[in-house]
Amino acid sequence: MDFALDTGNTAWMLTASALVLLMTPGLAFFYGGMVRGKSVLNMMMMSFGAMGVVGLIWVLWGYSATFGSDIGGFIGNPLDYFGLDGMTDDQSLMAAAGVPALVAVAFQATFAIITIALISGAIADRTKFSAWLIFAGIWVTIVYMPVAHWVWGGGLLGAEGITVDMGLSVPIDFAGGTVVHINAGIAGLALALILGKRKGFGKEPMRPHNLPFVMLGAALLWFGWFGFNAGSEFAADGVAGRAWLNTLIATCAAMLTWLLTERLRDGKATSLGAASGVVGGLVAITPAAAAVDTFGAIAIGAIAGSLCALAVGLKYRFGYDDSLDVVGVHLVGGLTGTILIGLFATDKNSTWYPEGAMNGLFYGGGLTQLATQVIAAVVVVVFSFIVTYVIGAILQATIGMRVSDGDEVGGIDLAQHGETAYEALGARVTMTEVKA
Amino acid sequence: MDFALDTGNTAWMLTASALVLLMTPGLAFFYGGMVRGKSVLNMMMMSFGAMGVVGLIWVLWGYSATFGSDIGGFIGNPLDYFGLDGMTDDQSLMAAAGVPALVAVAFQATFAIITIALISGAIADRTKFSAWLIFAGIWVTIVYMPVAHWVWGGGLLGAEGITVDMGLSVPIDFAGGTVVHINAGIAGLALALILGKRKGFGKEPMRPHNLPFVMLGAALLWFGWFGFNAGSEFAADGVAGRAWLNTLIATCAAMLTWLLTERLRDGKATSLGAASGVVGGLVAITPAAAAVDTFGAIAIGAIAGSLCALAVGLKYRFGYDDSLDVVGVHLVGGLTGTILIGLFATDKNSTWYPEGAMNGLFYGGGLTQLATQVIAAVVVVVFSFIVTYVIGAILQATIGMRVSDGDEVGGIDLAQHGETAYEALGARVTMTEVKA
Amino acid sequence: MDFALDTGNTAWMLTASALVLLMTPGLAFFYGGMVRGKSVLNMMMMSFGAMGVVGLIWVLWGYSATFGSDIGGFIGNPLDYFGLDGMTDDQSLMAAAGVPALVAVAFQATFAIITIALISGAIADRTKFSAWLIFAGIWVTIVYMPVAHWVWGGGLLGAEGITVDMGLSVPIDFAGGTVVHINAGIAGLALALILGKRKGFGKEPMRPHNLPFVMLGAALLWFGWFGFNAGSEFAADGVAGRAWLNTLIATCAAMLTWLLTERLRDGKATSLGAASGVVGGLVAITPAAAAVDTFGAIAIGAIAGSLCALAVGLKYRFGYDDSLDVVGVHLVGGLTGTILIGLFATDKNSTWYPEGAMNGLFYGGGLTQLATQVIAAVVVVVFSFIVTYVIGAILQATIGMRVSDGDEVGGIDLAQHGETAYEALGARVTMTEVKA
Amino acid sequence: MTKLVTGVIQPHRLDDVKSALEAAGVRGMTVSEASGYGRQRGHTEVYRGAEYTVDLVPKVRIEVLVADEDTATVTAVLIKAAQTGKIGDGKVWVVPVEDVARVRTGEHGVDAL
Amino acid sequence: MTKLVTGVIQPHRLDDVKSALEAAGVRGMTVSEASGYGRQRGHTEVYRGAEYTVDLVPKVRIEVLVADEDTATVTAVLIKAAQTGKIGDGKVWVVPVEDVARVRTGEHGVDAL
Amino acid sequence: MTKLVTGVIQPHRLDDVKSALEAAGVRGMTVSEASGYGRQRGHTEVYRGAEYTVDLVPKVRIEVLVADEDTATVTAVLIKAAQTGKIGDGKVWVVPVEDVARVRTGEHGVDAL
Ligand SMILES: Nc1ncnc2c1ncn2[C@@H]1O[C@H](COP(=O)(O)OP(=O)(O)O)[C@@H](O)[C@H]1O
Ligand SMILES: Nc1ncnc2c1ncn2[C@@H]1O[C@H](COP(=O)(O)OP(=O)(O)O)[C@@H](O)[C@H]1O
Ligand SMILES: Nc1ncnc2c1ncn2[C@@H]1O[C@H](COP(=O)(O)OP(=O)(O)O)[C@@H](O)[C@H]1O
Repeated sequence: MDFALDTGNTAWMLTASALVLLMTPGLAFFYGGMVRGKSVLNMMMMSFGAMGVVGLIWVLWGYSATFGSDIGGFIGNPLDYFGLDGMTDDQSLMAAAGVPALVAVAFQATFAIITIALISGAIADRTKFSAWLIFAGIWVTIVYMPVAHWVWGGGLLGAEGITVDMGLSVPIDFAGGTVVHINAGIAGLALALILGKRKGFGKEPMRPHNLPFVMLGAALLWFGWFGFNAGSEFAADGVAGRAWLNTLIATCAAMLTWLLTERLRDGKATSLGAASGVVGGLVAITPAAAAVDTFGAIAIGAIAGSLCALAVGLKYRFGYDDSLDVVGVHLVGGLTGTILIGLFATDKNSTWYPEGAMNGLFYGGGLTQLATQVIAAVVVVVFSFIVTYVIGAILQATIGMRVSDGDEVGGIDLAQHGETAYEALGARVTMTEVKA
Repeated sequence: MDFALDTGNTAWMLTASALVLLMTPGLAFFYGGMVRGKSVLNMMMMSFGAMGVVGLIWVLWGYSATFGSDIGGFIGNPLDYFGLDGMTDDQSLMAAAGVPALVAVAFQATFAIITIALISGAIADRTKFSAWLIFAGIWVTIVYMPVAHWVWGGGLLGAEGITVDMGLSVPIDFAGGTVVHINAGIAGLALALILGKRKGFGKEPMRPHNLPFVMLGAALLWFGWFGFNAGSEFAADGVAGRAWLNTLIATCAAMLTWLLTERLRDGKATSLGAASGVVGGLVAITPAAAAVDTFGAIAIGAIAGSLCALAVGLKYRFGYDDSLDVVGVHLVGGLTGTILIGLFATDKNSTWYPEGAMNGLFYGGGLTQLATQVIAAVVVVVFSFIVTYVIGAILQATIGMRVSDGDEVGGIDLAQHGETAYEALGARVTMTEVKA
Repeated sequence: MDFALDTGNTAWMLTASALVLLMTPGLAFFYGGMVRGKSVLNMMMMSFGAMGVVGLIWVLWGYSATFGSDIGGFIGNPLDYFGLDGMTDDQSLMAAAGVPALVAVAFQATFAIITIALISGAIADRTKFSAWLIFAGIWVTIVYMPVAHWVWGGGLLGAEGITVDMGLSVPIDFAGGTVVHINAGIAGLALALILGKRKGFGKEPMRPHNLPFVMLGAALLWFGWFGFNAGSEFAADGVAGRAWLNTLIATCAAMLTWLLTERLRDGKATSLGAASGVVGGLVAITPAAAAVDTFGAIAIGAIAGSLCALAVGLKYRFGYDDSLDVVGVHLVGGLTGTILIGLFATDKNSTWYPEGAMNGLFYGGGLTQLATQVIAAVVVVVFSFIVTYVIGAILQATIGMRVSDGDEVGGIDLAQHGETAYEALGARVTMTEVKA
Repeated sequence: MTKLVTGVIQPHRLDDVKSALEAAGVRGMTVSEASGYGRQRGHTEVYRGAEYTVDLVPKVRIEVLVADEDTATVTAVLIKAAQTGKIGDGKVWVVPVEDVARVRTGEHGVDAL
Repeated sequence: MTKLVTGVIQPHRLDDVKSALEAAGVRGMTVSEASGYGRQRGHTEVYRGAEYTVDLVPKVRIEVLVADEDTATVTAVLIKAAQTGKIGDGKVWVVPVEDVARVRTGEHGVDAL
Repeated sequence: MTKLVTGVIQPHRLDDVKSALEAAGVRGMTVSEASGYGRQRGHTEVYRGAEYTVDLVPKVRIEVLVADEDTATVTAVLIKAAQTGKIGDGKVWVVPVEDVARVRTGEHGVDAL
């Protein structure tokens, strides 16, 4: 393909990449505010650590293993663009839009980073930092890259994939409902099962230590998500406008229905609920961002907000400690959005979906797309759960993934990082001597 | 009008929309840091709640009632683009700049959202959350949409409006001095009068509980305001550059004069003053952003910074509890900027104003533009005050807008949202039993 | 030069300018979180104050003195564009890229602002606010403007500068390694020497009072730095993509090597280390952002992260109180990046360097570029140190730069700004009477 | 000789208690934050799908050193000003003090108050 | 008559101490944050190139007003529940109280507990 | 038998007081945050157009359990180290203690100090 630079599209993708990158520190605050004051730093370090490890891996073999030449529908060739050496702009994933290759690498890097970081919420307060970094490097390679290749890299959930072979349609995942949210959500469940519950789970209160930080995190996530969803168009056009607008309104609807659900069930609409509703709505609209119109977006957001609000209580009933509700928000929200596309997908009103996909049930497309969406979701759930569980079990059995009970009770920040988040009289120290 | 996509302009407007959206969470921190620790969450929830309600209303009937076909100069037709169904890019408010219709809807949505959110500062610590959400929905529809239509939608403060009929000029409001700031400022006053003072107002100290949050809010507002002002050009060109630069320097000047005023009057230049000066300068330059040159922008900022610094003390003298100085900053700043355009407007040095408007007094235009600006400001003040007062009075008389005295003293966060912002020993709870 | 607007490049530069502006409040949090709770506001006010003073100076004479017609290789003519009056788009620094003049002024303004703000970290907790504002105005004029002119304005470190006269090459400083970081770092050292140590330095612990704020600051800095580095291309193209990507991966590498260094030396990888590693990596990649490929960027980041981690302890050994490690991070990081360009510069893989510059040693260019880089660094170090020291000494001798011992011990926030950052029982006050 | 009167009260009564004590001639006191555990607890709430009982509620501790003969008055004034009549109003207790000194001057005894 | 039993304990023992005291019939107490200086210190660490010794470690203070005859029991229960056997477990002490009052009702003496 | 010496002092004197007490043989103490109300208040300031009087100023409370015979020394050392001679320096008082125990070992009396 010949490459003709489009500075407008490139300007938007440079911006969108920065916006998505900001989401991971945003997540660090969303999660960090939710844990107790003795583990906020460790929680944030899991996000920052994921940036470090995944950022490097992405430019070494990650982009290539995702978007390199297809190997059996399963993964891209990691050597095609190893270290990005010799890559030219006509090889850009976004070449058709006139966006240079390295911008495409950058944008995709930010997706890989946040997907890993999302998982950390399920294993808050109790994970060894070193084990987390190792996990991040392995998981991004053997879970994220295959799944991203299947969906976006021409693999087995794409236009020539299994659903088409089955006589169904092409799965729609505009910005990462399967690749990012279902994937991270189910991986979080697997790890939460491997690591076990926090000491005192279900007995001691473990309420957020800093709710303004949670709201800051939600705000930065929302802000960055415009890059995530509208950037997934790879161009600055009307479809990007649709994705942008749906990212606004589905989120508004989800926030309101989450608050309503709380109000009806518990009597009070909480700020944690508002922040969680924002994230739940964003997750749900992600796969559908450009594939549904105004009413579809509102409906998806509204349904996801309420479903996620109900889902976050399940961990107490079933007894798994998904500490910060990665399952309740990302898995449930991701499934909601992915499946509802089967009802609401439409090709009218500045929308877009891949060639071969179809309108949803409510827009005259019958049940084909719905079935396609369900299959894509199930495939990712099964693959990601099994492989993540195996990785977790091996790490647990070898280096150990969990800190000691004493370190957990005394505070993982102090134990793993030698710090407390906030200055306090009670942590007063005296400087004795200078080392170097 | 035929539509030719300009990816550069569209890239800028997608970005600008995200920037303006971030302003509302920014405001949540600006306001949230200023209240006492027992009401920060409620304060932030008023901003987040406004996002939810206004975001949805905007895509249903808001954009249409503002920019739809004119009905008697008063409002647009809410059915033209109801739900944005069938809208095409050539109907875009920004079609001339090659920006798709949905991007225009998105950009304008963020303006409506923040305008409502601004009002909440006047009624801090004492407003029922449910009543606030209802107020938001009513106010945006019967106050914001008409005023925005008058100024930007071809209504009675536009090129064919009342000032022109009176033989004067076309009012200049580049980015929302009348529509957003005067409007929100005077509405805040009306609501503060309806709701009455906080318990202990003028007796108990009610100083900011977290000044770094106030500064974070000011910073995010400033950052987002580049989208607000430079985005109001609808294009990435030299006029946008002028608006961007004026948004920097008027703000610098206002911050410095606010600090100087404090230093001279009170002996100390405070961080609250710096943050407030930033916002005061941003407010004042908003209507003038592209219509004045470097010296005009510095002058407007400098004057506004000092005037607002003096104005925030008035509430104690006159006894209205405009808790977080919506009147002192947004009404006074908005009036300052709107009126000073009559002195400083110019068509040189990469500036712009609507056809039919004129240079200001100091730039050889005589007094016509000044008179025009004053009339536009007065019309908005009178309309907004009366209608807001009536809405407030009706809500107060029916559902009640204010929480009980006990809830106010004990903390509205706990009473309305069942939460405290920060983890504290004193709020220790025991988990007893798991519900669902 | 004829001017043809490129809306794509302009969109990117409007965005990049906003991103870089946000870095200074980001720095306010990075620094503000690092000081003790009694001086966080003053720390933040040094950044905000720098925005006010430098923003205004920049549009009055700053841009002109940097990019105006060359006077003896030393400085630009401050009268060429005084107040930006009469400036036209074809005079834009970025005219070749189709970016209007005022956008170029705006982008460059944000660089000048942050450079001053960076210095403040070296003199935390003890500097009179008024003296700081005066220092900022003087320093930006007689240190920053000359150095920026030498490197970017066609002065003595440019294509016709001293290194070329010496038969060497043209120095490479893509985004400000010499102009911003080496300059601010060595100026910080000079001021730290003039002001002397904080009371209790080396005896009392002076650990960060709010580490999440430090991480917030690091995150906002990183986010804004994409505008800083990729914006320094002045266009939205593949070179900007290279700069963006290197800004990601050098930072990832530096964060990891800083953490590794801590882990090996002190036993624990800290969150302060992660945040500092991020900044160290960003500093080091700044001059090299578009001039090195993937491996070069990773190498520069990795080396800088480790070197800076070791360097921050030097102040205890040598007894200067560079309170927040401006020397350890900005000077050392800036030198590392500037010098390593001499090893890693390359013209392959979407990179760019100025005409007349050469590949580095490892990319077949020999030692010429390395020698050139060293000379450029040394010139800036010597000039900036001497002039800053003289400015500081004069201010200290006349108006005094340091607050009284009592004010320092009692807390500079209270003494200089009449405020404490956080609401506390212990700072409870009673409102007695209303003044105005 | 002197006594130490300690009151643990509802935080929102602090301003009134301060004023009342001042009116009763008390010229100094020391205030700190505390959490109370008592009959007041029992109120339960649901938060994010789990049920909680609030256990420790915020209180303010006031300590006043008084001359022996003022003890009864100060105690009574403190109780009166702090009283709302609702559960959780708190406790006041009196402890004997063997010595008091003012740090600034080093003087001991009732003069040091 | 009554006594005031004060315990300065490790923060993570608070929940157990609360339960044990409640089981022993104590119906109220006041809790606050404190920092302890004792043998526990000595642990040094390096942070950003400088060496530190942790000096004051976080503790929780528990105050219980008890009837004279319950003093020994309450003290013993408190010690037992707080004990981990490690350095830094804290101290318990008993001070005589001359008067106690319940703010809500104004009643004095043992009935006020 | 033992006494409890309590000092309410200026926060910035804490380090010196700690050192002085340690030099005088004190091996443990408990420190907490408090706010003082006393003659020190009166200083008024204007903030955002309203006038305020600072009412409660930050203080640090130090509690030291000492053997009877050391009471006078410890009190004197504490006063001396905390003294700046300015208003607001604080108070020191001594209360009789009927029993002391070390939680770690359960031992009672002077040995528990
Ligand atoms: N035995 C006690 N010892 C110490 N403090 C107590 C005791 N009983 C109650 N308190 C304090 O008094 C407060 C009020 O007690 P509570 O039983 O709730 O109300 P009331 O005294 O009105 O019945 C508690 O929160 C606690 O701080
Ligand atoms: N003399 C004292 N006076 C007051 N409090 C003390 C005293 N000695 C110890 N403490 C408190 O008891 C805590 C535990 O003391 P420490 O010496 O560390 O352990 P242990 O009692 O187990 O030997 C200290 O942190 C401090 O709060
Ligand atoms: N009667 C009192 N009871 C308890 N604490 C007191 C009393 N008087 C003073 N204090 C404490 O001592 C501190 C210093 O008292 P103040 O009157 O300001 O200074 P000085 O003792 O130097 O005259 C106060 O801030 C308060 O904490």
